[in-house]
Amino acid sequence: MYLFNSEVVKNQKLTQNIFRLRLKAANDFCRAATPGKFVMLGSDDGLFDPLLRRPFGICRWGSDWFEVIIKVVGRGSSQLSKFEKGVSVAVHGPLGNGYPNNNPKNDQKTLFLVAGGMGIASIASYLFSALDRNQSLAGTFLFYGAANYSELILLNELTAADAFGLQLQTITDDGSCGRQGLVTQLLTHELQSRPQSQVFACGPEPMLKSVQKVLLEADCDGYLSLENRMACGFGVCLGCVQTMINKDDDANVKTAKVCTQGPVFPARQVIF
Amino acid sequence: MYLFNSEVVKNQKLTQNIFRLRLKAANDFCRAATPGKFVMLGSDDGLFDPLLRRPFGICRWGSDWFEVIIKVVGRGSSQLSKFEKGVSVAVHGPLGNGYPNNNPKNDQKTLFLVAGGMGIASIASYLFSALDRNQSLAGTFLFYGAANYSELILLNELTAADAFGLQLQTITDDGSCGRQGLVTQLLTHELQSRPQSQVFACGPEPMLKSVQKVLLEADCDGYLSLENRMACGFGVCLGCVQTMINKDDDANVKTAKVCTQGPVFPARQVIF
Amino acid sequence: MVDLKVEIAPGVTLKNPVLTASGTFGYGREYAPYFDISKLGAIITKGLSWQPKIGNSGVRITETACGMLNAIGLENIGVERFLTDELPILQKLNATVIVNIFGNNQDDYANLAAKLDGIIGIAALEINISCPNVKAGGIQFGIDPQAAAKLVAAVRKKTSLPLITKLSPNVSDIVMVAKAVEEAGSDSLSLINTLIGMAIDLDRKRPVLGNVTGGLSGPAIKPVALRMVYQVAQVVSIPIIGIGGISNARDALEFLLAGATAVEVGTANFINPRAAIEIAEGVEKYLDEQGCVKVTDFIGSLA
Amino acid sequence: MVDLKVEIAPGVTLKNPVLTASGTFGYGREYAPYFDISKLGAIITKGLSWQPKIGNSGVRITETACGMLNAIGLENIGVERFLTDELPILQKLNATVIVNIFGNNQDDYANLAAKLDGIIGIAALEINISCPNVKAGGIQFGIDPQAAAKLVAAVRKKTSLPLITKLSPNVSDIVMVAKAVEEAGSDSLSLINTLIGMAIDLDRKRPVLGNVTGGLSGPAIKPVALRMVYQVAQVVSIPIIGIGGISNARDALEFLLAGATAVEVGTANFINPRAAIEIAEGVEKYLDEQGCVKVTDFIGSLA
Ligand SMILES: Cc1cc2nc3c(=O)[nH]c(=O)nc-3n(C[C@H](O)[C@H](O)[C@H](O)COP(=O)(O)OP(=O)(O)OC[C@H]3O[C@@H](n4cnc5c(N)ncnc54)[C@H](O)[C@@H]3O)c2cc1C
Ligand SMILES: Cc1cc2nc3c(=O)[nH]c(=O)nc-3n(C[C@H](O)[C@H](O)[C@H](O)COP(=O)(O)OP(=O)(O)OC[C@H]3O[C@@H](n4cnc5c(N)ncnc54)[C@H](O)[C@@H]3O)c2cc1C
Ligand SMILES: Cc1cc2nc3c(=O)[nH]c(=O)nc-3n(C[C@H](O)[C@H](O)[C@H](O)COP(=O)(O)O)c2cc1C
Ligand SMILES: Cc1cc2nc3c(=O)[nH]c(=O)nc-3n(C[C@H](O)[C@H](O)[C@H](O)COP(=O)(O)O)c2cc1C
Ligand code: FES
Ligand code: FES
Repeated sequence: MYLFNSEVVKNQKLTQNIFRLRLKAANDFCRAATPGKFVMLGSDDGLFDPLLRRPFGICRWGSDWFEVIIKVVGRGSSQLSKFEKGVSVAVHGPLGNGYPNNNPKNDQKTLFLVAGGMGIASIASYLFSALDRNQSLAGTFLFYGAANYSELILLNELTAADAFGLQLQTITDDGSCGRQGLVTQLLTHELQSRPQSQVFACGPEPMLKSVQKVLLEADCDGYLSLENRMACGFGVCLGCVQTMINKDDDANVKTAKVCTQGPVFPARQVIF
Repeated sequence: MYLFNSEVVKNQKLTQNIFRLRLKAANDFCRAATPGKFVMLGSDDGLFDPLLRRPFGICRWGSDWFEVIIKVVGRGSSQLSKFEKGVSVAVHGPLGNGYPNNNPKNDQKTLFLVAGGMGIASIASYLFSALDRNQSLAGTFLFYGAANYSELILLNELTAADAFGLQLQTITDDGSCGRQGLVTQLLTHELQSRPQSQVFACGPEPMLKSVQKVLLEADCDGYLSLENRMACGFGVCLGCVQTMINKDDDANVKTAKVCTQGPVFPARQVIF
Repeated sequence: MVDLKVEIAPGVTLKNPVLTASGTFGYGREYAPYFDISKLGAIITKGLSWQPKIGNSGVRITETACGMLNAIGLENIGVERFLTDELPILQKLNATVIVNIFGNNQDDYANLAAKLDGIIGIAALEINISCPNVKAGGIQFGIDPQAAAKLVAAVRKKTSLPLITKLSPNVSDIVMVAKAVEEAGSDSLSLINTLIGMAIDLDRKRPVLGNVTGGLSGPAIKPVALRMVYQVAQVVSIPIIGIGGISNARDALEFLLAGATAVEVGTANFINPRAAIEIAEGVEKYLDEQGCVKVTDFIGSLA
Repeated sequence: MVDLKVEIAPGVTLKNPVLTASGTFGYGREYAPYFDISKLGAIITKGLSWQPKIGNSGVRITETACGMLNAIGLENIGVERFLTDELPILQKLNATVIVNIFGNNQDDYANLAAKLDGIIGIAALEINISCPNVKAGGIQFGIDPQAAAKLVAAVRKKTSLPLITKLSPNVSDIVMVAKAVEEAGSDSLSLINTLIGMAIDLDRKRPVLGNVTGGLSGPAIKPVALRMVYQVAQVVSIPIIGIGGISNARDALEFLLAGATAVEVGTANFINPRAAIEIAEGVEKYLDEQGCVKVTDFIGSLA
C-alpha cells in the first residue's frame, strides 16, 4: 500500500460522463497492482468537500503510471473527472484483493468475463493486464452489457483484443449495440455448453445477484467484484462490509470487509 | 447589482501569494463599477467548502472585464488564486459605495491616497479609473506602505502614473523600499503643509485607526475603506457592521453595514 | 403542473413550500432587486423584539467547514419601526409575511404577540424560543419542554394569528419539546435553529467571535436537521417547517420526504441571493418530472 | 524542543497529546504499514462489548457536507478475542492502548471493566456512554446525568484502571453530565461522540442508512465539539480529551487552547491513514516555532 500525491498526466473524455484519467505513480506502486485492485482517490486541495476519498479500480498500468475510469455519479466523481493534466491527486493503493490468477491455457478452462456498466473498468483490468504481458486470451469470453450504445466504453481496445483470442459479445438494454437484453443472458447461454468454466463478474448489485444465481444453478464457481460504499478502503471503518456465508459454521453468517477481504469474492460466499 | 457566472481571462502571479485575476463581465456590470466598490466571488463547482463568497475590491475594469487582486490568507482566497484561464467564477456585484467623486482640479484640493498592504487594491481602483478616463492626477499623492519590498505590488503601473501627475511615495516596515516606517508617517508629514486636503485610505484596521487619529488631529476630512468580515455583501446578514457615531443623537452610537453603507465611510464617523 | 400549495397552519395556505429563514433574509426588500419575492411561499423577517437591539460587538460571523457561525446578537429595528418602515414595503411587494419574534421573558413575547395581533399583512408569527441569550429561570425556553409550553400558551392567549414555534436543536430530546409545544396550542413547528458552536483563532489565541460562541448554520447541520424533522414528524400532527442547510432543490425535497410541510432557506440566501426562488423552481420542476400531482402527496412519503 | 508529555488521567502520562478515536483506528495494527503507531500518545481501540457483535445491515456510511454519517452498529470481535488476538499484536507494536467499552446495561459495563482490570498492556478504559442503542430505562446513559453517574460509579468499583468517560453531544447541557460523571469518579472525560443525523436518498425515497439514523462526524461537527470542550473545561477539574472533526495540527491546537489536555483524531484517519501522526508532528512543530516549552503551558491558554 502506498500513500502519495500523484499528478494527472491525461484526462480523456470517453462519453458525456465517463472520463479516463492517467496518473503518475512510482514503479513500486505499479508492481503491486494486479487486476481487480483499486485505489482511493481524493483531491489534494486541503478543502473538506468532498471529504472522503473515493474507490476506483486500477484499470490499466505501466511502469510509472496507472489509469482509472471515472463515471460521474455524484460530487466526488464529478470533482475528479474535472482534473486536468498537472492537477495533484491524493492516491492510496493498490488496495484489496483482485481476481485470482487465471491462466486459461494451463487450466484448459474457459474464462467468462461479465461486465455490466462501469463494471467494465474492473473487468478490463484483467484484459489489459493480459495484453500488456502478451498473454493469450484464447478461451476468454467477454460479455459486456450497458444501458445503451453510448454507455459502452473502451470498445476500440476491447475489439483489438480479438487478436489475442478474446471473444467479445456486447448487449444493451435498448438493443442499440449487440443484442438487446441483460448481460447475464449471454452468460447463461454460453455456460450451458461449458459448465466447468471460470467466471469473473463486475457490475451493479442486481447484475451480480443474477450472475450468482446463474452460477449456482449451473453449479459453477466464479468470482464477483463488489462495489460497496467505502469510507476508508483499508479495513478500519467497517463501512463496506458484506454479509457472507460463514464457512466455519454453516448455520451462521459473517461479515467480510469488501475493501481488504475483497473486492473480489467467490460467488458462492456472498449473501446479497 | 448583478449576479452571474464569469470566466477567468487571465491569472497573473504578482508575488508569492498575491494574484491578479481578470474576469469577464457584461457592459452593464462594468458601467456600474466605480472606485472602491467590490464584488463577492465564489467558486462555481457546487461544493460547499469554502461556503461563503469572499469580498474583493474591483481594482480595474474595461468595457467587458474587471480585475481583482487577491492575496492568499485562507481557504477562500487560496482557492480563487488558483483559478486559471477558463475557470468559471460566481460573481455578485458591483457592491457597496465607493470613494466619493473627487476631481482635484475642480476642487483645487490636494488628494492624499493612503494604502497599506492589500489596501492598494482599493486605492489603485481610484487611480486606474482616473488613468482610464485620462483624468489628470495633478495634486494627487499616493502613500503606499507594506511590510517589505516584495509585498509592494503594481509598482510599474503606479510609477507610470507619474505622467498623469501622481506623486508616489512608498514606505516599508523594514526599509527595503522607500523610507522605513509606517505609511501614516508620510500622511502626517504632508498633511502639515496641506491641512485642507482630501484623504482616501484603505488598509488593515490598525492603519486606518491611526489614519483616523491623524485626520482628527489635523481636523481634516477624509474617507476610510473598511474590510470587515462579510457573509453576504448585500446587507442581509448583519455580520459586517461597524460601530459609528450616530449623527442623529451624539450621545449614542449606531451600527452601519459596511457592505451596503460602505465600505467607504467618512473617517470621522467610524468608531474603532 | 404539480400543485405546490401547502397549508402550514390552519388557514395559512402558501403558494409553495419554500420560505426564507429569519435572520437570513433581512426585512425582505433587500432581495427585491434579485427576484420577485412574492413568488416565495412566504418570507420570514429578521427576529423582532419590542425595543430595537444593537446586537453584539466584535466579530459576528466566521466560516467553518461547510457552515458558518453567527453571533449577530439579534440586532433588529424593533417592532415599532418594523410596522411603520418595513411592513408597508413588504405589502407593496406582495410578499406573504411571517414575523419572527423573541423577547427576554414571557411578557415580552406576549406583548409582541398582542401588538402584532390583527395587523394586516402578517400571515403568522414564528416564535423563536431558541435564542441562546433568552432564559426562563436560568434555562432557555427552548430546552425545557414545560417552559416552552408555558410560553406558547401565554402567546396563544394574546393573538389570533397562527403560531409557528421555532425549536432549538441543542436539546437531548426535541420530540418532547415538540409535543409539549403542540399541546400548548402551537399551530405548527419550525426546526431547526442553529447549533451552538465555537471557533478559535489559533494564532491570536482567542475566540474568533466577539460573543465567544455562536450559532452554526449551513450544509454542515443538514443531517442533524433532517433527523430532527423526521423524528418530530413521527409524533406530532401539526405541520412542520424544516430548516437547516437547505442549499438546493434536492435538499428541500429531502425535508419534504422526511415529513416537513414546508422548508425555510437560510444561509444559502447569503451565498446566492436567488437561492430561495431557485429552490422553489427546482422543487416544482422535480415534482413535475416525477409526475407528482400535489406536493402534499410527496410530503412525508419516505419509505 | 517542546515537552509534549500530558497526563490524561492520574498516572497515565502520554508521550504526546494525540490519540486516535475509537472506531476509526480499527484495532491499531491496520495502521502499522503507514507509520509507527507507538509514536502516538495512545490508540483507542474499536468499542468492545462482552460478546462479539455483527453490527447493522444495509448501508452503513454515507458522506454529508464536510462530514459523514455512520451506522456501523458497534460491530466488534468481543472482549475475549480482543485479548487473545489483538492486544498481543498491539503490545508487540509498543502502542499505548486505551480500550473503549460499551454494553447494553450497567452489568455489561461492570463485567467488561472487571475482565479488563489488571491486564497488562491496557493504559486506561474509555467508557462509551453515548451509543444511541444503549439505554438505561428508556433514556440513554449519556443523556441523563444521574444514569451516567450511576454507570460510572458501578464501573469504577470493578476496576483500578483509569476511567475516561466519553460524552454524547446530543444533550441539552453537556456540562451537567460532565459534572455528574466527574463526581462519580471518572478520571477524565472525552468528548464528543457523534451527533445524531440522517441522510435521505431522494430518488429512492428512503433513508440512505440501513439504520435510518447515524452518527455525524468529521469537520462539520468541529464547532460544536470545540464549544462543548470549552464549556466543560470551565467547570471540571479532571482532564478532558477533545474529539470532533480534528483534521490537522491547527485543529488539534485549537482544542488544546480550549482546555483539552489531549485530542483524539477520528474520521481524518479514514481519509489519510497518516493523519494522526502528521497531526502529532504538526503540533510539535507549531509549539516549537512558538517557543513553547511545555505543551501543558499551552493547554487552556485561550484568552
Ligand atoms: C472497489 C471499488 C471499485 C470501483 N471502481 C470504480 C471504477 O473503476 N469506476 C467508477 O466509475 N466507479 C467505480 N466505483 C464506484 C465509485 O467508487 C463510486 O461511483 C463513487 O465513489 C461515487 O462517489 P460520488 O461522490 O461521485 O457519489 P456520491 O455523491 O457519494 O453518491 C452518488 C451516488 O453514487 C452511489 N454510490 C456512492 N458510493 C458508491 C460506491 N462505492 N459504489 C457504487 N455506488 C456508489 C450512491 O448510492 C449515490 O446514489 C468503485 C467502487 C468500489 C467500491
Ligand atoms: C470590501 C472588501 C474588499 C476587499 N478587497 C480585497 C482585495 O481587493 N484583495 C484582497 O486580497 N483582499 C480583499 N479583502 C479581504 C478579503 O475579503 C479576505 O482576505 C478574504 O475574504 C479572506 O478569505 P479566506 O477564505 O482566504 O480567509 P479565511 O480563511 O476566511 O480567514 C483567514 C484570515 O483572514 C482574515 N479575514 C477573513 N475575512 C476577512 C476580511 N473580510 N477582511 C480581512 N481579513 C479577513 C481572518 O481573520 C483570518 O485570519 C476585502 C475585504 C472586504 C470586506
Ligand atoms: C446570520 C443569521 C442570523 C439569524 N437570525 C435569526 C433570528 O433572528 N431569528 C431566528 O429565529 N433565527 C435566526 N437565524 C437562524 C436561521 O433562521 C436558521 O434557523 C438557521 O440558520 C438554520 O438554517 P440554515 O442552515 O439554512 O441557515 C439566523 C441565522 C443566521 C445564519
Ligand atoms: C465509523 C465510525 C465508528 C465509530 N465507532 C465508535 C465506537 O465504537 N465507540 C466510540 O466510542 N466511538 C465511535 N465513533 C465515534 C468516534 O470515536 C468520534 O467520537 C467521532 O467520530 C467524532 O470524531 P471525528 O469527527 O474526528 O470523527 C465512531 C466514529 C466513526 C466515524
Ligand atoms: S471501506 Fe472501511 S472497512 Fe472497508
Ligand atoms: S456582509 Fe452581510 S450585512 Fe454586510
